[in-house]
Amino acid sequence: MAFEPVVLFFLLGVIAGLAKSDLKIPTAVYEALSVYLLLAIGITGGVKLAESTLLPLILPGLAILLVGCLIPLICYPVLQYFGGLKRADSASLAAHYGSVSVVTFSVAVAFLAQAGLDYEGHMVVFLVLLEIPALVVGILLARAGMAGKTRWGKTLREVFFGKSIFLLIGGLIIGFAAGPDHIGPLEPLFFDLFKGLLAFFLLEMGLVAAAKIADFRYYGKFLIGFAIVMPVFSAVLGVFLGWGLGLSLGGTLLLATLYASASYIAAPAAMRIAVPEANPALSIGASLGVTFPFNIFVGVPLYFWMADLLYSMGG
Amino acid sequence: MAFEPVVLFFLLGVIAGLAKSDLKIPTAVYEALSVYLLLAIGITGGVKLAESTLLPLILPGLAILLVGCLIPLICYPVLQYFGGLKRADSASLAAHYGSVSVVTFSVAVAFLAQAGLDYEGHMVVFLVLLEIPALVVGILLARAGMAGKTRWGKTLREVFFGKSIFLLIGGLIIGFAAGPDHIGPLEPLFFDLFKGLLAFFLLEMGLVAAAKIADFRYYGKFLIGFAIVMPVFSAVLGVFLGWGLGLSLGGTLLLATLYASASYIAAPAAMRIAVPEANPALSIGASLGVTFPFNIFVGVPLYFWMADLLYSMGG
Amino acid sequence: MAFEPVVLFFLLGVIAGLAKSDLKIPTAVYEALSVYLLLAIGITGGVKLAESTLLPLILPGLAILLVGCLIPLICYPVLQYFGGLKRADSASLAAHYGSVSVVTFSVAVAFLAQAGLDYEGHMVVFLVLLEIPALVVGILLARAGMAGKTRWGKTLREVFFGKSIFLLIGGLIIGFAAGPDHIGPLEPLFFDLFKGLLAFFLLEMGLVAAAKIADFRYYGKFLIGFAIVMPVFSAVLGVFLGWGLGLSLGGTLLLATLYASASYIAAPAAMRIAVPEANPALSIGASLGVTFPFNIFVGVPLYFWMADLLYSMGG
Amino acid sequence: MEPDKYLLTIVSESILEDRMIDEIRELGANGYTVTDARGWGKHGKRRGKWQQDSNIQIQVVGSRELCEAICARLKDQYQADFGLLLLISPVEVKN
Amino acid sequence: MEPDKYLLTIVSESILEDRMIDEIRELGANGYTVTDARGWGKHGKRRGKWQQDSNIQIQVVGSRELCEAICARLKDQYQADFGLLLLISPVEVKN
Amino acid sequence: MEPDKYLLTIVSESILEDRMIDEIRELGANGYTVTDARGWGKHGKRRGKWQQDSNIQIQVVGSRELCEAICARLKDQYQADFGLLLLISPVEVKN
Ligand SMILES: Nc1ncnc2c1ncn2[C@@H]1O[C@H](COP(=O)(O)O)[C@@H](O)[C@H]1O
Ligand SMILES: Nc1ncnc2c1ncn2[C@@H]1O[C@H](COP(=O)(O)O)[C@@H](O)[C@H]1O
Ligand SMILES: Nc1ncnc2c1ncn2[C@@H]1O[C@H](COP(=O)(O)O)[C@@H](O)[C@H]1O
Ligand code: NA
Ligand code: NA
Ligand code: NA
Repeated sequence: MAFEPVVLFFLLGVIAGLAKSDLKIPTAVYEALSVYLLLAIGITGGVKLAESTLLPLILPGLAILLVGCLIPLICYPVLQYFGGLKRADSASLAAHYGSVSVVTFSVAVAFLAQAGLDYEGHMVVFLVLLEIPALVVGILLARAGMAGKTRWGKTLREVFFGKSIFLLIGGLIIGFAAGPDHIGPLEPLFFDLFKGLLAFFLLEMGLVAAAKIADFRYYGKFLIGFAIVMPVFSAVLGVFLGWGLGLSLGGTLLLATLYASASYIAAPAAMRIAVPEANPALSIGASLGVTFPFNIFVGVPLYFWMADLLYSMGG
Repeated sequence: MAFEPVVLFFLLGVIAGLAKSDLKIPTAVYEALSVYLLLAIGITGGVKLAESTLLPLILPGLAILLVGCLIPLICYPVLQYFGGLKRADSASLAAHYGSVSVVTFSVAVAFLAQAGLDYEGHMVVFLVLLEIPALVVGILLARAGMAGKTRWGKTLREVFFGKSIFLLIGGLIIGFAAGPDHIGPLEPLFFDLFKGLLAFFLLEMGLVAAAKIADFRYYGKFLIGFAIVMPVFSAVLGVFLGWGLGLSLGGTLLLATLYASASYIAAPAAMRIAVPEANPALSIGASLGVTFPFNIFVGVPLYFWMADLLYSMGG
Repeated sequence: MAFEPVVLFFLLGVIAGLAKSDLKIPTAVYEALSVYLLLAIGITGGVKLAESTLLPLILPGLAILLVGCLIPLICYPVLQYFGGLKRADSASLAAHYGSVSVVTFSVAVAFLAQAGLDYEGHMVVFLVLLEIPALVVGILLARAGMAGKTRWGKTLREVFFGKSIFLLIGGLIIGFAAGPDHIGPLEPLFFDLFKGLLAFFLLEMGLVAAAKIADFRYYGKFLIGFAIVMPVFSAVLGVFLGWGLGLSLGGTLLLATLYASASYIAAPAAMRIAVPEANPALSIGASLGVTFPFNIFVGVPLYFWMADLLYSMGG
Repeated sequence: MEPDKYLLTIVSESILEDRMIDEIRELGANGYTVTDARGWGKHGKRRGKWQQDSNIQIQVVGSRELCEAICARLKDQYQADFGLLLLISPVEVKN
Repeated sequence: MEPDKYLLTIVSESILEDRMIDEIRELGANGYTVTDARGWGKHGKRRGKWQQDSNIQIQVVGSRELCEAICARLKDQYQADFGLLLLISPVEVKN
Repeated sequence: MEPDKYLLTIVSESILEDRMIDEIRELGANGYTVTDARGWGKHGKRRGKWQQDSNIQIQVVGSRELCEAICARLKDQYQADFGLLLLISPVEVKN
């Protein structure tokens, strides 16, 4: 199985954070790197898109989106009835787990590169598309049956012009417009350095996540269980769907990872505006403190193993 | 005609800024990238200089400087008599338009690379030289006939040790000292990544410029017209002078772009110290909000077309 | 002799600082680059280690450490009796000069690359190991015969989880774990850009050091003399030891440089916690304002010349 | 040297910067100053590592009424769901 | 709108941030706000260029006793060896 | 615990930092603290995106006379052409 050294940087960051090391990565660098990663993922996808035909993607795309909307709808009742969480918190968590994590996706892409497997370029388009419906579903769940003070205008602007979606779409368009012919001079920054800068970013994420991991006993057993079981469940959906749609093995891993990952950039920002009464510590704690580390250390290899099994059995 | 994807990053930044996206590029990164660009331009020029002979450059250099001093002297009366601007503001704007923009120059360099054309290395020397006389002329214009409280000492230090000039000259010297033989290990950072980091910087500039572009209606028709017509006029001077001096087509494009571009780093800093009574919003608004976007989207291709025309006719 | 252009960036920074240029490299970038350099040095060493056998290194390693402990023990009485410094200040300075400077080491590595010479990968391990004993010796010297209020717990955590040691060890482990087989995708960032980013970092260090260099007259003749003579003395020890242990010429230069260099990241942080009554201006002034510039401009070439002489005579 | 000016200091979450500033201007302030901060309070630790986890400190100098009006508005809008601290103290404006 | 609250402002060296905050919480504060700063005083110029050379400003709002207790503790612990400035002024807390 | 100290708070443009500090030291202050800021006032919005567009906040603790002298000097030198806010309030210095 492919061993991917970038995850070790996350571990290093977590250890530094837990040991209260004076290691600090300045906020400015953290933010610049997140802009970089979003742009680089978008551009890579755009260049790949420029080489493929879009029309045959519409039907499978719809199926992928549909399952993407299903996930928060499954999360919500589970959280509210089994976990006993408040309506707003359940809805916010559902949105986080329905939405996706760009860095988890990047780790899966790095994993595929290490394993020498290719994937469909339009997976990045789904990365973008999957961010949105889950947030909308989450907001609707929180607001259903309430005095309608939802700030839809602000919220939708927050979503579409929030930096995640905005940079992914912007990168996609630039990559698509430049195409393989004109992208050359941008390659050293956006392609060659991708792995290294992802490693650096994971170091920072480890430092940030350490605080959440340390708070972990306060989350309660239910939430921790949810933050581990739900991703695996979603990944199973993704593996079967990807296989059913005839994606490549690499593409199926990415789809499973998208479903399994939980947002900790776009969703928190959108939920804080749209559902301010939800407690942000809960959802960021679960997604960044439990699900993210689980996914990069255990999840991605596990989902790959599941997909590989299905592909070798199912032909 | 060559299509240069880096300008799309500027557009992305402007859109994000106008849409009030939460996309922010931290100040620290903005400043580090501007240091990088200045150094990289200087080093590139220095390495090219190390391969050429300097003596035959003195006469054409003088001609180029002379025209460079002429531009603010033309701007000033236009601004004062036709635009009805105050003395200090006219002088400050004249200094901005006489001075040059390193990022506009960089976009033109990227444009040439995309088009596969070479240029004279010593153009970077002119980039440095042209920053200075326009600032001095601007200050003299502002101070002429006034109680002589000009802080020449402070101002000249501000100009020569201001980061633009200082880094360009420093880079030139380092590049010249290292020469093609020793520059090798610095190439991955200063050459290979140049385009990518310029793209990143343009994204940030778009965010900054968005605010100036939004204020645009307050500038008045005259100033907007000036910020578009003046660059084209200066570029025409540059095209003819470059052609007359026997520069290559690429060199002529760069000269035209230098004349056409307006400073928004060196000049604002120097003018704020030397002519504090000038309103900085006016000159930064015109140079960053109007002239810069005009130059990178319309100007550079236009000046190239003009130069190409002249060379194919006259050449 | 090899000419290494990166040191010119330091000079540029010093000039900018002394001339009060408005050139500023944001703190955030300075800190991110120092994290990068520490990681990159660690990873490079780790990859080299993965290719060598460790067992035969134990005995020479012990010898190198022993001499490393000797250096602060020599510094301390010299500073206290000849320099007339207070106990705490003598101990703190001894710790700084016994410890090592990663950037000086990096400049020596760059120097070797320029000269086309190889070195033993495990030198990086010594870089890590040598940081520690000098700090411990320094603290013991400061505390000997005092009411034992040493915060050993805090201090040791400060040392081991202080960012220098922590990142070097972390990088070593990651590089070792990845080995030459899996390091490929990280190479563009951690290997190819090393020289360029070191140059950038040296520019910043020049700006920081300028302030210390300007304070230089306040240090007194003794301290300045110490800050120049002590490194040369330590380097002589290193040259003979390296030669005695049968290191390559490159390895011996690195060992001499390690001994000669004085810490200005790890030691100041550790001493401020463990020996707060020592005046930090004194030790940072000497190590950053005098020894560091001396080492990179004069020391490294001098130590190389000494080593080369010994090897050509003795070898 | 106007008499009876007050300094209102607001500490709250960074994501609210634009919204709060709009409200402050709406209520008639003729200036404000913002600095980045981090902290801890009833809503937990805010480490300042990223925008979601950072505070800002907004200072407004104005009349007693203005400061009270801003406090009332911000309290009503944000107190329930966001970290918020509102302080008033008298100052002399010297220009 | 509690009466008799005070604002304690501490300016000291960045490396002391974690330690001071532990002590402030220990003494019973129910919140604090930190901003990055640079400056100059009896201990020389602190340019804010790197952590060793930077200051922080910690603000705590609380009762007179709390502020005095924090001052006493910090003065005792750090005054001798570190840069330190301690200021107290009255404030009205509006939420 | 000296009596009758005042805190002078200056908000102005970042490019003036070095100049103002020279003048503050010249007038006899024995310390100052600087933080980065952004803001809006009579001279328009200063977004803090780059040095040209940023503010600084300088704080000086000293006697009434010192604070007044600094205010007078800065007002005379910079009020006409630069963004400037000058505030004075009493503080207790506890160390
Ligand atoms: N007692 C206090 N002293 C100083 N700052 C405080 C205090 N309480 C709260 N804050 C600041 O106000 C922010 C929000 O407060 P809270 O709503 O209590 O979480 C905190 O993150 C702190 O930065
Ligand atoms: N008179 C003062 N006014 C404002 N800030 C001061 C003053 N004295 C000291 N400081 C701040 O407190 C820090 C430590 O002070 P000191 O212990 O005097 O070096 C300095 O670096 C300044 O940031
Ligand atoms: N009323 C106010 N309250 C708080 N800060 C202000 C106020 N007026 C001005 N400022 C600050 O002082 C700077 C310069 O003010 P001005 O000269 O009015 O442009 C502004 O950019 C603000 O940061
Ligand atoms: Na998901
Ligand atoms: Na020009
Ligand atoms: Na040493």
